[in-house]
Amino acid sequence: MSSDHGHHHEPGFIRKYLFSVDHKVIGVQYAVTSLVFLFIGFSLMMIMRWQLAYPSAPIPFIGGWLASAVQGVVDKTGTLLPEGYNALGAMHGTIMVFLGVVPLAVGGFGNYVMPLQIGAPDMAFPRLNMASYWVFLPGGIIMLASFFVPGGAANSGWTAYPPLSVTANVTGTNPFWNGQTMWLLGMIFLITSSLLGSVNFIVTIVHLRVKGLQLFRMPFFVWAQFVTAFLLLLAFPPLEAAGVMQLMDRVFDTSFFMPSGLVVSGQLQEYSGGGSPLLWQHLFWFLAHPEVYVLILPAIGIVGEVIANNTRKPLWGYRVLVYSIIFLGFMSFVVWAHHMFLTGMGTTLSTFFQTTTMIISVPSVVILTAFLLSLYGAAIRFTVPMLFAIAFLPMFAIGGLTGLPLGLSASDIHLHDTYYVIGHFHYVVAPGTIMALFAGIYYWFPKVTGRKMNDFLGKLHFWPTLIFMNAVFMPMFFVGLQGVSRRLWDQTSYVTGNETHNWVKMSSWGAWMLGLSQLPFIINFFYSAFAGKKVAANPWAATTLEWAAPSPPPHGNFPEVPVVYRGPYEYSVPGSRQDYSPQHVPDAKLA
Amino acid sequence: MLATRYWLPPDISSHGSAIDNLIAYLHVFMAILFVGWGIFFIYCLIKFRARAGHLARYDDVKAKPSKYAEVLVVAIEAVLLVGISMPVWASYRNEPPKDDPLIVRMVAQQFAWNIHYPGPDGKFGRTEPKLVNEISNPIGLDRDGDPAAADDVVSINNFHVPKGRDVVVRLSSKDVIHSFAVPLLRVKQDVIPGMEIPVWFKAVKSNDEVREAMTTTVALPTSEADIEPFAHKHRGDVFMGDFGQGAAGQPLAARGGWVTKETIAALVQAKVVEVAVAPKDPVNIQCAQLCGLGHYRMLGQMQILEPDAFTQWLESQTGGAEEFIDDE
Amino acid sequence: MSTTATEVLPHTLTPHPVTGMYNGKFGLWLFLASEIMLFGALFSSYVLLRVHGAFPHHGEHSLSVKIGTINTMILITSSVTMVLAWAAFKLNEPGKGRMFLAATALLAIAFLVIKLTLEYQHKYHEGIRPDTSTFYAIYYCMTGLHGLHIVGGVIVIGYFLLPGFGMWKTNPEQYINRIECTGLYWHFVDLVWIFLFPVFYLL
Amino acid sequence: MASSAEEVKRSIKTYMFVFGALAVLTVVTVAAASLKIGVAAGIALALLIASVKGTLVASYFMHLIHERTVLYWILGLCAVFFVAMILLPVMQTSETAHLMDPIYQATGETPPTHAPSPAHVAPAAGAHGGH
Repeated sequence: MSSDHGHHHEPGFIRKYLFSVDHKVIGVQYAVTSLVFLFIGFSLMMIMRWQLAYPSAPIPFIGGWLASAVQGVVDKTGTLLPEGYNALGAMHGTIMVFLGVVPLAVGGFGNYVMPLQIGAPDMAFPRLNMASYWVFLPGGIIMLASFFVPGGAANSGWTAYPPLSVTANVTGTNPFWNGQTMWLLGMIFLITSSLLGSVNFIVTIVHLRVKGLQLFRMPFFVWAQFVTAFLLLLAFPPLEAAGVMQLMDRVFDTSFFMPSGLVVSGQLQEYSGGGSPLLWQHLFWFLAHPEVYVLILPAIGIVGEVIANNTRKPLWGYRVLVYSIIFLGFMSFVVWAHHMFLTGMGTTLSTFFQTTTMIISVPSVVILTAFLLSLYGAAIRFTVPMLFAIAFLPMFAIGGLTGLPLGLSASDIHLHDTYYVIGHFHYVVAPGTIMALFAGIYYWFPKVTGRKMNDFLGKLHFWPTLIFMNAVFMPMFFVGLQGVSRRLWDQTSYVTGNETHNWVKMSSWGAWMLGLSQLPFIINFFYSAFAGKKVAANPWAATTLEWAAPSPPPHGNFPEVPVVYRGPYEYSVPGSRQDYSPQHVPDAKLA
Repeated sequence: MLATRYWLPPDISSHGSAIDNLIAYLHVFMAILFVGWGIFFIYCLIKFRARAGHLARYDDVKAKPSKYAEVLVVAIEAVLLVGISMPVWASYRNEPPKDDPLIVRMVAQQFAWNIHYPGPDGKFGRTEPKLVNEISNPIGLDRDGDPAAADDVVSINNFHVPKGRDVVVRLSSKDVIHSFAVPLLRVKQDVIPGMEIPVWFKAVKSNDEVREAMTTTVALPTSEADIEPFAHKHRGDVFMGDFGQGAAGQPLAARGGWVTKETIAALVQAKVVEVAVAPKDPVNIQCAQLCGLGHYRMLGQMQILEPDAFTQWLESQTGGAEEFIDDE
Repeated sequence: MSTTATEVLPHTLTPHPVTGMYNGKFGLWLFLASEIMLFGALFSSYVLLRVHGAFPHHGEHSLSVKIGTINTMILITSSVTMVLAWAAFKLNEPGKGRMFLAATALLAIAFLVIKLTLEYQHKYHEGIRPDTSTFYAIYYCMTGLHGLHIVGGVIVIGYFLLPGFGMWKTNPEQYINRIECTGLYWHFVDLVWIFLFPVFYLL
Repeated sequence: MASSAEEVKRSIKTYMFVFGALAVLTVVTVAAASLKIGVAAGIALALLIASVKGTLVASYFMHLIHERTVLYWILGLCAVFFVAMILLPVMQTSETAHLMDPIYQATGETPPTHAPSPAHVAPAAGAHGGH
């Protein structure tokens, strides 16, 4: 096994599990950390939903604890404060996007699976890989710690629009010891981590593929990670620059984003002035739109893998899919200002951005169509990962389609910054991406642990999750169509907000039930990790290279360096004696 | 329930129907696509499920229809984009009304809307950040230094406009980014500090007419315990008719009176089964961009008046700030 | 020996047939691509703030063209010594190579000293701070970030000059590669300054 | 790529030549800045010279002219996004700044300047004058 390489001696516990340079250990570290963050981010939202459903009522169960434990979130009776609501909202967004989904999809799955799928012994820069994780973790901890500083966590939204983000959270005397500044510092850590990771991913994918694995024989998941890495590499630096500038605005009283003559709470602000609040928005969305595709592309990649494996036929239009995601990745850099139609955009720029937005919808339609056509003529096995993967398709469709009214500037006038927006992007990232991530967990769990997750618990997890996801987010469209603004602590004082309040209650109950529905998953996860059914190296009868390695793969991954003979999804090849032809098995052995 | 067309709130603007139509067409288009995909999806899941004796096909299906569908999608998107969205946006942005519009300044702040009318001279007085006093002079109007400021009218949170006349709102902000949103008027525009951004609309219905259209008949609670939640739910509503009969023959709830716990209790006691109510201020101004902890209470009211009533109101204002108090 | 998997990773030393680069060099170029976007965003901010009227054009600011020119010359020279150091190692002349490395590091330190004392400190004494005007805000921001890159470069060069020089004896090929990568980074830092200089001092 | 000793020696000559060119161009750009050729032309000239210098550094010191097309593609991608990031925000803010023009025309007001008040600007203007 791994001792074939000669002088390997077993590293100690710290080198093996804590400061490991093995991509598999780092992948698991990322995955477990991000699952914890996802849980925290989700919990914040469940608290917010109480205030939305029952305005000004004390939070049950945890209200008293929150009053004593954290700053500025609830009052003495345990009722959520408006600034606490804003803080939870800002942190929910930040945690879910930057600490939950991306680290799980890229840091976790990407790190663990991608090198295996290309037959590499590790990432190109193993120590850099370790550094990525150990820069990511402090970033996350700084974010969470900001709940406990004077004034509480950042409360200017995950978009942190100045001047609000510059004038908010300034109660403390120390310029660094407050929520928004810590948010910025945390972001700088997270961005640095992502940059290190993306360099590593690209070099690994380009340089470390085994013999025979040409670009168009790479599994679709690897392609998705490849495009994602480019998005991270080129889109994140502008936010880092913007973060530094906002930090200077907060700490050194500069005015990059501060116009002259602001009067905040009756006080004339003593800034030199001349800055532009729109500058932040441009730099922020220059990252944050590609970031949307960073959230969705790995998910699409996972769905592609799972669908191909469980339809037992080649993925329909593999090349078309690859070209589509490359095109998506490219276009995602030139659509960002559709988030800014209402900042006073004139006709020229709105024409440009709504046209690019309509163009970018086309590859998404192509991807969805290709996945649907993959089902045609298949022999679909309804395994647990497959259930999640096929549920992804209609959910992603809803998320994508509802983007159209927001992408056209005229209909955006009515729908901009309403609950419709929240419904739209959550359909993409929650019932969409999260479903795909669950599919990935169920699918690759046997590779990581050598054990399969329990099927019954898996189905008990799937059905309520699917139902309650929709119960949470579908009502938001109806609330949004009525024009109710988002981020309102209490919407019932508005006529349309009052009218639609029952929908809000439905969302809230959906969210709490969705929380309960995760119990089977948590039980299943720990139970199966230690006592699940042991399975062989290739339990799903899959074709890609990760299944050629033992489960769990040893240090160095492959006892024998594999050679690739064919494309990634050669299922049900006529004349073959089994219904799958693994990439690394020569033709002679299959006939 | 609101009178909803396409599940949208009532539209009382002259330009809103184009936006509503676009939203409606888009949703029909989306629904057709979704149902089409859905039928194919479900068909595949049933027809091609794994079972004994059923094998997957290796060769690709030839998918001509899907190509046609994709081309159709592109074509429809292009038509909606070029045919509706761009022209609507152009008129929303580039064609300010020429026909004697009412021009007002709207200065947003945490957490209120200050409306600045130029007064009879049609000229806005100069404003200075230095002169801002949150109680007496929220927009920093230079009443002493600038003669044009003398007749200016400043109103807080109550935005009076005449029905049937174009209104141009010049939006600016004192502190952070806000967003001026009036869903019923299909108007929304971010307010960016450091610059002025115009937006315009024409209301085709007055508040009275909107209230009339929004009148709903609701069943009164039957049990004591439900009275308070009912009154709370309808705390912004007024009665749209006389209900119940008191000892002296007067109605227990008179038309235009607020819905309160007491009136509801009296009505319930008098065995009145249902009442007609409508929001007192049916046309809300919301802030659509997170602007701080009071974002949720940055609630303004449009007071859309008949032209005569508007002129009367404007004349009655002698330049003092009028405070809008939200009755609970 | 190390327990990392590096020793079995392909293309740690040999160039990949498609990219023509070994892992480290390809990685460094990708890193530079992200750096381009980082400084690009700051240049974008500069342009936007300037067009938006946040600060008037040159003539009303008091950055010393003389000091800027001297620092430009210093950085250009350090870039040359850096590439000469690489060439010397490549020609198997380690003594000369270290000399050029030392020269590079010294020039970099000279740049920093001039920047800190004659410019930053001087300006601070005059009461010109980042919050004085948006022009100075972006000036301090961009040159400060650039300065941090120089500091990073000095640390790396110093490492390969002194403690890291041992690798020259154990694995000269890898050592030369590292010097080449350091050089790429260093030239990039120089390149950024080539744009910063006219933007802040001349325009 | 300079790989053999012979080639390295030859490229050292190139480096010295490039160094000379960079030094000369630095002097030229400083000299050009004192010419009275107008703001736009001055900016164009200074950026042109800086681009030439940058190209020299990238091509020769960083050996970019010896690299494969893969790298050109990546840097080209970078360049496209770089240009988009600089141009589009400026275009948008400029457009926004002119939205009020028709209204000002109608009311006969003079548009406000977006520049900060002189007291805020620069020490040379007197606010922080220490020299």
